Amino acid sequence: MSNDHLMNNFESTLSYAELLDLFEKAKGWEEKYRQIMLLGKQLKRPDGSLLIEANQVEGCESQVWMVIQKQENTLNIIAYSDSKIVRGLVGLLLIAIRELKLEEIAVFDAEAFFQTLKLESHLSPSRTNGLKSLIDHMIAAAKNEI
Amino acid sequence: MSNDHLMNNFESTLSYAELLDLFEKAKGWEEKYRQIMLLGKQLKRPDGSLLIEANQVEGCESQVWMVIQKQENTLNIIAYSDSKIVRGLVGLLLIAIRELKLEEIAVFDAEAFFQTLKLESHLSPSRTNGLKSLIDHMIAAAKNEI
Amino acid sequence: MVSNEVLLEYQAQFPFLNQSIDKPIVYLDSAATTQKPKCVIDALNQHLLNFTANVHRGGHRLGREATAQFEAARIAVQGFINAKHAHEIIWTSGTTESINQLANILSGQIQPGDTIVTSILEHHANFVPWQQMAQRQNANFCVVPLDESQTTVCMKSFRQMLEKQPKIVALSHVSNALGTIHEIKTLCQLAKNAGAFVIVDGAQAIGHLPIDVQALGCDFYTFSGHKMYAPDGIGVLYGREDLLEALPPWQFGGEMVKRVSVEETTFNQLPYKFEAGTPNISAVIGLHTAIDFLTQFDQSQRLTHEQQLLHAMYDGLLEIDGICLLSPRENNVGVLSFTVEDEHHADIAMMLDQFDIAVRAGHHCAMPLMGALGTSGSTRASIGLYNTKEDIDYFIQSLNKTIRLLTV
Amino acid sequence: MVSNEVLLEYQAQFPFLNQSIDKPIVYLDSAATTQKPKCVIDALNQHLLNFTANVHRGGHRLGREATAQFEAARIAVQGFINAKHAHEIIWTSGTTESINQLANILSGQIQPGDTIVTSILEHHANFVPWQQMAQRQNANFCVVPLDESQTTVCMKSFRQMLEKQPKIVALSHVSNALGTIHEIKTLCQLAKNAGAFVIVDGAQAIGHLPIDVQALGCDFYTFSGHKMYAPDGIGVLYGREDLLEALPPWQFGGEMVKRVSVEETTFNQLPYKFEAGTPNISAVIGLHTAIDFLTQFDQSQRLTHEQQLLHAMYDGLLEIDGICLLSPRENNVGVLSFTVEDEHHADIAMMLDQFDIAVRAGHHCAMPLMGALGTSGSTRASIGLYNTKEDIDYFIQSLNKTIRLLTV
Ligand SMILES: Cc1ncc(COP(=O)(O)O)c(C=O)c1O
Ligand SMILES: Cc1ncc(COP(=O)(O)O)c(C=O)c1O
Repeated sequence: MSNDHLMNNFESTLSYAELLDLFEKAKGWEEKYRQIMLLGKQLKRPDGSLLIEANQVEGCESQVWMVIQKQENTLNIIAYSDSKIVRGLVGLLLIAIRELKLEEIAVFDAEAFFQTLKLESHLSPSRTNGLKSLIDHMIAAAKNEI
Repeated sequence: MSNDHLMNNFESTLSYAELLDLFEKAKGWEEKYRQIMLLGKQLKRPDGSLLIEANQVEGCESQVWMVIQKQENTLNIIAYSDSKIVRGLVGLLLIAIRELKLEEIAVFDAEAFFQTLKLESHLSPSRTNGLKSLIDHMIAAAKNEI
Repeated sequence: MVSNEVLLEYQAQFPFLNQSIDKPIVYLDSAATTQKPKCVIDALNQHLLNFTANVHRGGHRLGREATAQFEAARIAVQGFINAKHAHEIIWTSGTTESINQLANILSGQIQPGDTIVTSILEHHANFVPWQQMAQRQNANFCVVPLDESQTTVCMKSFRQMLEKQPKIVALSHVSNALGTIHEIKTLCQLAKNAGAFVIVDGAQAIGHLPIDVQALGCDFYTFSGHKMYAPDGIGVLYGREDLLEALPPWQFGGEMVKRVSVEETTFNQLPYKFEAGTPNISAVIGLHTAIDFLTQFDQSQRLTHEQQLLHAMYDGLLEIDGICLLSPRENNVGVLSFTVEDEHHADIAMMLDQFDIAVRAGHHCAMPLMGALGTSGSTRASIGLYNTKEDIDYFIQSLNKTIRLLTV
Repeated sequence: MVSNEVLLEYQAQFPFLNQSIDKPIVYLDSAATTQKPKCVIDALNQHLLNFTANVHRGGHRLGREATAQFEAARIAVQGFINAKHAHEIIWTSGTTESINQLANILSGQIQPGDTIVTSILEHHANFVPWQQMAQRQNANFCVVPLDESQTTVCMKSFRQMLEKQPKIVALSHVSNALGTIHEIKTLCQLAKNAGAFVIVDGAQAIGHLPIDVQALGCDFYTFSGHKMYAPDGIGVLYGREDLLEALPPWQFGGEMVKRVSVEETTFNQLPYKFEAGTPNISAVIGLHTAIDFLTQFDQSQRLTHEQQLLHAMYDGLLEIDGICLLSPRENNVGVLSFTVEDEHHADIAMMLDQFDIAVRAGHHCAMPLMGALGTSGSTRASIGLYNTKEDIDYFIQSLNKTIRLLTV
């Protein structure tokens, strides 16, 4: 697949370093939530043709969709959720991996990443919010493409 | 039914008063058990034609059979069990009620009787040893005949 | 409001509420499962410490003692729901098992073309078993729709469906998603008059309302212990004696038999015929304690307390912009389901969790109802006897903050 | 003998054994149900105090914590029996439910004239469901007889029955009435080669033997928590992934669905597809603790301890006049069934109870076996890891006295 077809529904241009800085400075959980919500706002609803059951990953309370494209030595990920909070968490994740190579994605430690941001445990990847299977899919795809 | 047909498979001639006396004097549980076993020995296996399912009362571990005959103003009871201990307990019961009139059987308090003998709780009437349903049947029959 | 003293009496019995002084959780998810009072936890403990033994398998005093307590619990349940006989009380693992097993053994009564009626307000546990049974038996599956209030069954449609002389009518006493108390007595009587077997799912009623199965006139009534302050893993199916006598057993093994040979098996009497395998003895004993716990309080006072909280919550929610209440204010056991304009029900719950408030979000195992209401889910706050006016105030205040936080 | 230290370590963990100093009970009925170690009782307690919440129904941290513990228990069971996947572990209420539900969903695989094989040594729970299924489906019900030893299945007859290419072979790993460890691996492999679904009832094996379902090669393996030091009301059905995927669900409701509409229902993935309704969450957590409890000990040491007690008991019984031993001395998990000439098995148990010894008397839910052995029942003494040589000595001595007392 050529890069002409690469899709992108995430408008944030924050780098990983800027993200860490932002969360480092955030005072209290309300501010962290605000940042998450702001990131979520920049994850745009993709074309309806992508929001189909085949692209859904397992989540309990909210729906999460994901399409993975291979892009040279990394992965391009289009993901979306009907939950604002989950959209924000997906945004965090996209920032974390968009500077990573396939080999790095294949061993991505999501738990450590979320711990670095000092997020409440219920904001970390779980079966409930669907992030766990999103990450599992992503890692499997990376391993597959190496 | 005339008294010619009265059956009897219990050979003990102990009176109620003698029974109380015997248990009063018994030292320790082993002696009480011995008395129960001795009474059980005097409860003879009735004719096989009586040991049929129709005459069985509900018991868990051992089988208990009973036939009730009306006799003037009281009840004549033929009962048997394949358990020696239960046979002994049936013997106790037969002694307790054979001097009673229908009206007295109808209100017979088996628990109080066994307490009078100071027997261990597991020797008193229960669903397990079948004595409970034997007594229930007996009381129901007495009430019916009054 | 009930007096402070009474309230303290309710609360004092729940260790969960008193454990974490600095970060107490406001528990508004009692419709999913209730917290357990100390007496219930203690009863379980005492049983496991002193009387672990199998029941109805004799031999020793532990077994006899466990059996006596086990059967005493049956009599307590009989009294609690006013059944005619103790042997009409069958232990199951919960409401879901009760209904599924019932559907299995009632299958034999259903011919192709027969009608089975349930309602759009049912929990999946009282919907899918009948739907699947209808598919298996080629029967008609008729679902009573909502009435104009959108909170309870449409009586007019129900009456129409009864004209088809359904073989089975299965309805809930109280909706788990909305909290609505249905007019179950009228519904039962109409269904009985039409000649149906009438099954009532009482899972959401048992912890709140007085239940009298004889007065209701239903054939079967079922509920779960874990929604009435008792342990999990235990449920009850009440069935009318003559029906239970006539129906075949649903599971085989253990002490439910009378005699087993290679050629044939004969079955034990009620209630044992329906109780195959080692039962959940400790939970049965815990359920007995839960009944004693509930009946120690003045019932009307307890219900008044829950109603007052419900109304305070309802009125508080009404004042919030963008809230759409799905539940009725009256004839409600204490469950409020709502949606918030532009917000996902899961986001509301996640944010409330951040405020240490436990509510539930989703379809509440009532997808057909959610479909009829045109929503994919809702947030649900539900009341237990341990909740307080402060809980409600804090919930309303936190919900306001939640909505603000979600709309950056 | 295992060292005194090790033994004390076993015993110290059972509050039941230490509670009544002046009248301790010698518990020799572990085959019916085991006593519970303190850690299991504590785990139940802690769960009920801190985490009462429904699982897989999100919204708040209590639910998430309960869910995490619940799923961790599944992984613990997977490891304990060496299943390939955690989703091959299905929670049930016990062995009896597991087998009955399995028989329900396997019914669809059975045509009239097909053969179903079980053995004469089975517990009713692994006998009656297959017998009734055979009757319903007009299948042949073949029961493997005893071999010459009268303690295990006859391999020759089994091989003959396999020539009929049975659809289902259901056998116990260990006989509950006799304690015999069957040659289950060979039996499984022969049955698999003949093309059958192979179901193993592991209720009596799980608390004693190491289990490796992959090495056994069975399709299904099932057991109950209450016989392995875990709480009551919880059981496990292990099933091979491909079979579980292919078979239909057995109960409907709750979170076992993917989508429900009036028209149709689609089901969730494994293991949830088979777990309708609120599970027995506290018991699942207790089962996990029981596995941790069991695995903390050196396994071969634990088994050696039980075997030494078994042999001491066997040899002690042999010396008593009039005793007829039904159980084998070797290949036995620790269960001795016997009869006493001229004495009723219930009298023996009642009198032993008087000596504060708990044994079981009766048919042990194995009437077909009792019939084959020509007895109406037996007295059964069975060993748990907490028993001691003193228990055995006291039992033998009291049995001697019992027989004397019974023969006045
Ligand atoms: C070999 C065997 N199978 C099945 C069962 C039934 O187990 P449960 O009563 O826990 O369902 C038992 C227990 O009595 C057993 O020993
Ligand atoms: C109305 C109703 N029916 C049935 C059920 C199922 O109960 P359980 O999960 O205890 O089997 C529930 C509980 O979620 C319920 O609320």
